[in-house]
Amino acid sequence: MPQKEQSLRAAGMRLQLRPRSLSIVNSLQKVKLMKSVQFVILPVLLLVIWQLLFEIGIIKPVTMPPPTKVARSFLELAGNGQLLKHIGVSILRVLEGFGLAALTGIVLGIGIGLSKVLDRLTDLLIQVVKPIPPIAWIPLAILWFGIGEPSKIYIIFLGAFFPILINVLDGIRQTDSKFIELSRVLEVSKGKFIRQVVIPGALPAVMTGLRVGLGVAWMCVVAAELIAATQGIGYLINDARQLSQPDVVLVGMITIGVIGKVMDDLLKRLETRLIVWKTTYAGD
Amino acid sequence: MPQKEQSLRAAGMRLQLRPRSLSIVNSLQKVKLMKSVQFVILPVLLLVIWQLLFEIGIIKPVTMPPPTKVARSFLELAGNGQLLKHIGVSILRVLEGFGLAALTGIVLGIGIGLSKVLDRLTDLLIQVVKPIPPIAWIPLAILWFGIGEPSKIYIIFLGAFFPILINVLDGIRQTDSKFIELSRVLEVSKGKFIRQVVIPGALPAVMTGLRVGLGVAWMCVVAAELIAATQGIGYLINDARQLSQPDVVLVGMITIGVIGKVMDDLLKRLETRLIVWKTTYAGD
Amino acid sequence: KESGAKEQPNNTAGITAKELRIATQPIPAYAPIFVAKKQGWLEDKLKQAGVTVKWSSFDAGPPMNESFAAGQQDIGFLGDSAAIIPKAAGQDTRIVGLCAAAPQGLAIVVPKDSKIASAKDLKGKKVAVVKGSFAHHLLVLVLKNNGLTVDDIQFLNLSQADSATALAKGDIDAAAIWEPLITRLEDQGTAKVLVDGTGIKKGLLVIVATNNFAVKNPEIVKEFLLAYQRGSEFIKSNPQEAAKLIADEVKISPEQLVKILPKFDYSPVLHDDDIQELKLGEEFMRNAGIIKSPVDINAFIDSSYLKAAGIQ
Amino acid sequence: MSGTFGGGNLTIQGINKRFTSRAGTVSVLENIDLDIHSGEFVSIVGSSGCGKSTLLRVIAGLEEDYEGVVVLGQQPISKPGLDRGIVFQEHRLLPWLTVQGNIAFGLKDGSKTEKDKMVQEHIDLVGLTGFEKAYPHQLSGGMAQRVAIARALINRPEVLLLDEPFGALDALTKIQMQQEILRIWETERTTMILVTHDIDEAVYLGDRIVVMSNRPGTVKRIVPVELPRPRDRSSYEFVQIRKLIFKEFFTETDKPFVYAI
Amino acid sequence: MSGTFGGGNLTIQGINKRFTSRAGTVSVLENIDLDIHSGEFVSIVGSSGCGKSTLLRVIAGLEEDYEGVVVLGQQPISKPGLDRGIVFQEHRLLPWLTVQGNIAFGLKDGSKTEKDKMVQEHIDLVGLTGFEKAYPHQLSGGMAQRVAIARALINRPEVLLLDEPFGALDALTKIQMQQEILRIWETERTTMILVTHDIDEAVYLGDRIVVMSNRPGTVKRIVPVELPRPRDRSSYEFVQIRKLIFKEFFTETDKPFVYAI
Ligand SMILES: Nc1ncnc2c1ncn2[C@@H]1O[C@H](COP(=O)(O)OP(=O)(O)OP(=O)(O)O)[C@@H](O)[C@H]1O
Ligand SMILES: Nc1ncnc2c1ncn2[C@@H]1O[C@H](COP(=O)(O)OP(=O)(O)OP(=O)(O)O)[C@@H](O)[C@H]1O
Ligand SMILES: [Mg+2]
Ligand SMILES: [Mg+2]
Repeated sequence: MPQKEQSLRAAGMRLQLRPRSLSIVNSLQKVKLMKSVQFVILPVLLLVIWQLLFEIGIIKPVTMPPPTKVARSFLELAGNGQLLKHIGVSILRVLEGFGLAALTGIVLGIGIGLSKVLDRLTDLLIQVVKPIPPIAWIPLAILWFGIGEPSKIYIIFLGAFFPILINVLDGIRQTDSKFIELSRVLEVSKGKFIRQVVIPGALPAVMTGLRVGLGVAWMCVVAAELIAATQGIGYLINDARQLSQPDVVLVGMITIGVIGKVMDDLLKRLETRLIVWKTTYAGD
Repeated sequence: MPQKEQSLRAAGMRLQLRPRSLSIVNSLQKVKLMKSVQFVILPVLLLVIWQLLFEIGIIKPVTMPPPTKVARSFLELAGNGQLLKHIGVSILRVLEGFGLAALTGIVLGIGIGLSKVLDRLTDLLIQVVKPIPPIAWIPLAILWFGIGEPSKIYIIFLGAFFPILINVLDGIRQTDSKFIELSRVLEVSKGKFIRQVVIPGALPAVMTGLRVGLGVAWMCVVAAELIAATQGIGYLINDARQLSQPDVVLVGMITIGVIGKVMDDLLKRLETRLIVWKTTYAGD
Repeated sequence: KESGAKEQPNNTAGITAKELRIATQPIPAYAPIFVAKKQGWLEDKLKQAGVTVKWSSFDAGPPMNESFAAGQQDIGFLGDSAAIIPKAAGQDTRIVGLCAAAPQGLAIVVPKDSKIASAKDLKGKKVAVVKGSFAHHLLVLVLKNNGLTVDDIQFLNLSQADSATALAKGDIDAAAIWEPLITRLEDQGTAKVLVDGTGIKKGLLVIVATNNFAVKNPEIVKEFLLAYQRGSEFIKSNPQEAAKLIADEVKISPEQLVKILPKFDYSPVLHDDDIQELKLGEEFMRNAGIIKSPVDINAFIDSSYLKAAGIQ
Repeated sequence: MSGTFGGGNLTIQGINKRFTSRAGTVSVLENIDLDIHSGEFVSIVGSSGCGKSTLLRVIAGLEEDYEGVVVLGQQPISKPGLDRGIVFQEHRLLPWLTVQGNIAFGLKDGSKTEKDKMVQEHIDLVGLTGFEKAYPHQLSGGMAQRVAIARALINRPEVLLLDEPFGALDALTKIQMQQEILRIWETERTTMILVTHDIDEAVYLGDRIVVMSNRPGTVKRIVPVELPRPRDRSSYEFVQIRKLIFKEFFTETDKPFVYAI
Repeated sequence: MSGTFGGGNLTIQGINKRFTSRAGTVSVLENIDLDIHSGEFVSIVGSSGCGKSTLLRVIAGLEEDYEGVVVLGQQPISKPGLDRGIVFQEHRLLPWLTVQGNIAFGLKDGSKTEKDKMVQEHIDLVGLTGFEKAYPHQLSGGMAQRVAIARALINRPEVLLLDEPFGALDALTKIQMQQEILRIWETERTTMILVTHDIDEAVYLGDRIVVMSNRPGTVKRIVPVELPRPRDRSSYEFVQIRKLIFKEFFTETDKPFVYAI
């Protein structure tokens, strides 16, 4: 083996890499820019098409106002502080309903996930109550909790509770049997087993449940605020619908969307914080 | 070591086990019975309390009818074939909307999960549209698809689509990086990688997504059937609500619950069929 | 069929549509059209011209308006306020006739055992109403007559169905509602009428058609109004039979219907005082900020079809 | 901690174990009888898939559906317990716990400082000083295996079941770990049952060597190793026993071939 | 399949690899230079955690962030590829595929019957006939490892990287597998890089033995084994080389102790 020649060649390879790596820095910036563009291109395109359809008269303003009109309504509502007020009220409700759902969903989920007796006791009830939509609960909610805050919180709670519960249960049921064997061998206490095996193992599923639950909670705001609300972003939509103001309906929808996204992002960040031990795939 | 004595002792142990194992058969039957009792005890208890509260006059019949009245309404609606007709219509709608959502959710989920470009392109749109509740879509749905079947299917589709999409994405993102390395080493084709690594790995999450999605689809039936429906289980509820017939509302709710449970059970059974390789925990 | 094909050329003058799409709500205020529907009058008449009739039922005003906006309806029925709101938002419609006036079909009710004896007692109380509905207008007028404003009460925007539940449970002190809920709550013993629209608000409901349809199909609109008129007369002369006929359309027992129907004056004719009432309604909504742009009621109303039909 | 019960002999009697899957039923263990007295060191060798791990799982109390009994002391075994520790064939570290956390996982009562001290001692013992805070995915295969050993050792069980514990260790680390195991065995009088593929290791450590046959797994032969400790791996007797085991092993196969030992 | 490129020498040049975690940065590989010519059989030994697996991962193209270059033939390596097969230290079987499915997983084109035939041949080769339809959780540790070996072999890569492939195998199965690997190596002229803790194995199989030092991992010494094949494990030269490696190994430790080989 001509060892020297080889090592020279290899060194050459290394040298050749330098200019390439310089151009890499350049193209990295380009890639970054392209990425940002990719993030917004589709929504922007849709907005442009929407406006165009309006301009050439295919979309009638009475039914589907153009983006410019929606933007004006948005600025107006934002300007006079109304929007912020509605948002604040709704966020509070969602946080209350969701917080309650997260607490009970996780606690009950762990309880049911760990105890077959509890599982059997609650199974039928959960299975049958779960599919009943929040809207269908409104009459009963008014009956039980009146038309004040509690019934709204209850509707939001109901919506968020089941996704959380089901995901927690699934997460626990997917605990690797190898770790259960290990815990039995080490006679690990129930508490430690739950804290150090079940919960960390179920954590990804729990986080998914929380994220889905928060999404549903947001959704239920509209349903909940159908109940004699005088404030809230859902009320804004319902009200605008009654008054034939599709532009305000759209402002409300988009606002819900944006806030929902921000909340979800926060939960996602929490997730990566909590789950440091994972090495998984992010697409390519 | 007195080997003989030991083996005798051990044999004795084995003998001693016999009578115990007989009693085990007996107590197994008892356990089985107790388990069945556990399944129904809570719902039955609730029904009894509910009826009692009515009998002693705490619950007023005009607002919250007693179980007996609900049962009568149920028998009546079931007897004249009305209920079955509504159920049939709703199930068809759910199946259509859910089927569409499952198809697009899984296909798009796999696409986005595998391609970072697609991910970036769709991310903002998905994130913002996802939290918008199906009810809020009703005005636009009527506008785009009219008051016929398509707008109802669209509402159901929207409700079921996002839970499925998000779960598929999560499932794919949780693909073990070890298997990704393996696939890269073996230069496994993209198709095979998706079929044999990504999908089986994501399958539990996908199944969870399908189950959540089906649940939400069922929920959206009520919202969807707010749109000028003349049939369907959601229509039944809305109609009864308009006419202040809480007993019929309850019949509708319970029907939705029961059918939802049956559908979920079917999906669960599919899940255990599909995932034969797993050894996990089922509580104790 | 044969004769229909023969007669078609005669009628095409005022008919271009192949279909008449009618939007209704299942309430007794629109009873004449349900009589006509049950009797098949409209279908019979229009069949000759090759026009079919499509019925849609909505449980509230907003989805009906959205359906109109989507271009899926030709003629519909609405309370006066519910007709003015979308018009103000740019809906391309016109009022072609009245469907009913019913001062008694509109009322503020209180729980059966309520201590509220007069409208003055509403001060500080929780009152539910569908915002922007004609009951909303009634409430404002009643308050005004008693020296109060909306700011003196706790105003709650609540749907009819939820108002009923909230009343029964005692969560609200009063509700401004319309038929058939008034009679139903009275019969249930849940509520009693505190004050109705008599002498305060006529409780008008109107027939609305899209401009596009009305202009191109005057003959159909005429036939429609005639059928409505015929239904109205049928109710007047055979109230018992009419009640039985339409009970399942409006989901009210014939017994209750017999009580409710007399509260309505089913006449499509638009009198001057009706037009004045509509103007007052428009003014109220403009002042209350419910509509942002004014609606010219005179331009909104088109009595020519009534005239063509010979209904006075 | 344990050891106080002392004299807990282990009696394995008439064990039969079958696995049923879609393909049918396979008999994995057949009529296993074995008496292991308290404080004995038993090595088990046998070809891959013959049922060694399954036997350890039966003793650990992890298998439910089998014939026969395992008695420890006076107590028939029906479930896992702290009196029997096990090092699984795979490391089974909890991915969300650090090295420290994984070793402390099985630790019972005691003050925090006491526990920390014990954990640190065992980290040092398996030569992982400096990796206290590392997560399993940051460890090499051998390091992970050593964490698993430390976790099993820290409870000082009466019976320690070792399923190829040194399989992923280099020659040197392996020898060090063998020495440590011997030291613990001698001071604590733990009953040790070691499954290994390394015949040298089996002879070096065991009082007796159980040779298992394949499909179904039976006890083919038990070879006593009556050599004083510390044993000399190159002594004549040692090599003789090694040869014996190899022979036992190789008559097992259908197509025997020559191997110069 | 491969082998057509033949003569693909492997040049490893100036490899430096660090891992950064919350605890700080650890240098794992330092200045690794190694030239391996096409068709050579190189064994790598070194203590647990010294970076052997990491080095194999670099060659396989699985590590991204390191200094230096690896060149195969004329091609600098930047990503994994079918020209380099690897048997990971853990078996990495896909839990949802059967033995058959796992072995066929890496198989490229060819007709169904052809593929089935190849898969069956390799199942037989690793002695798992009868377990075609078993899922990984139904296999013993050694069986799983043999499936992984079959999966890597079936593609006949130009370079085969073996990370302790026989660690979980019993003495007999191990020897059989070693023979099979040698047979394949001789007929296919595959370049073999074998990481092993079994010094006997390293000497028996390798043309050269690379001894690595610990923390950071460097090439400490390269020992050529110039013995004809088939080798006699008890020959004088064989034992000499074994002793030499052991010595290299043992001077590594801070607290050396006596070990009679
Ligand atoms: N992802 C990682 N993050 C941080 N440190 C790592 C990572 N992977 C490996 N290491 C460290 O790199 C070093 C070398 O690991 P490597 O797996 O290459 O060792 P090895 O020689 O294969 O050991 P063994 O013989 O035990 O398998 C170890 O100290 C390990 O802690
Ligand atoms: N859960 C299971 N279902 C079906 N078969 C199983 C299961 N677990 C083990 N087996 C079978 O039992 C046999 C013995 O397995 P075991 O793990 O006890 O072998 P082993 O002697 O430990 O082998 P190795 O040395 O390779 O680890 C194998 O043939 C295996 O296929
Ligand atoms: Mg084993
Ligand atoms: Mg390694």
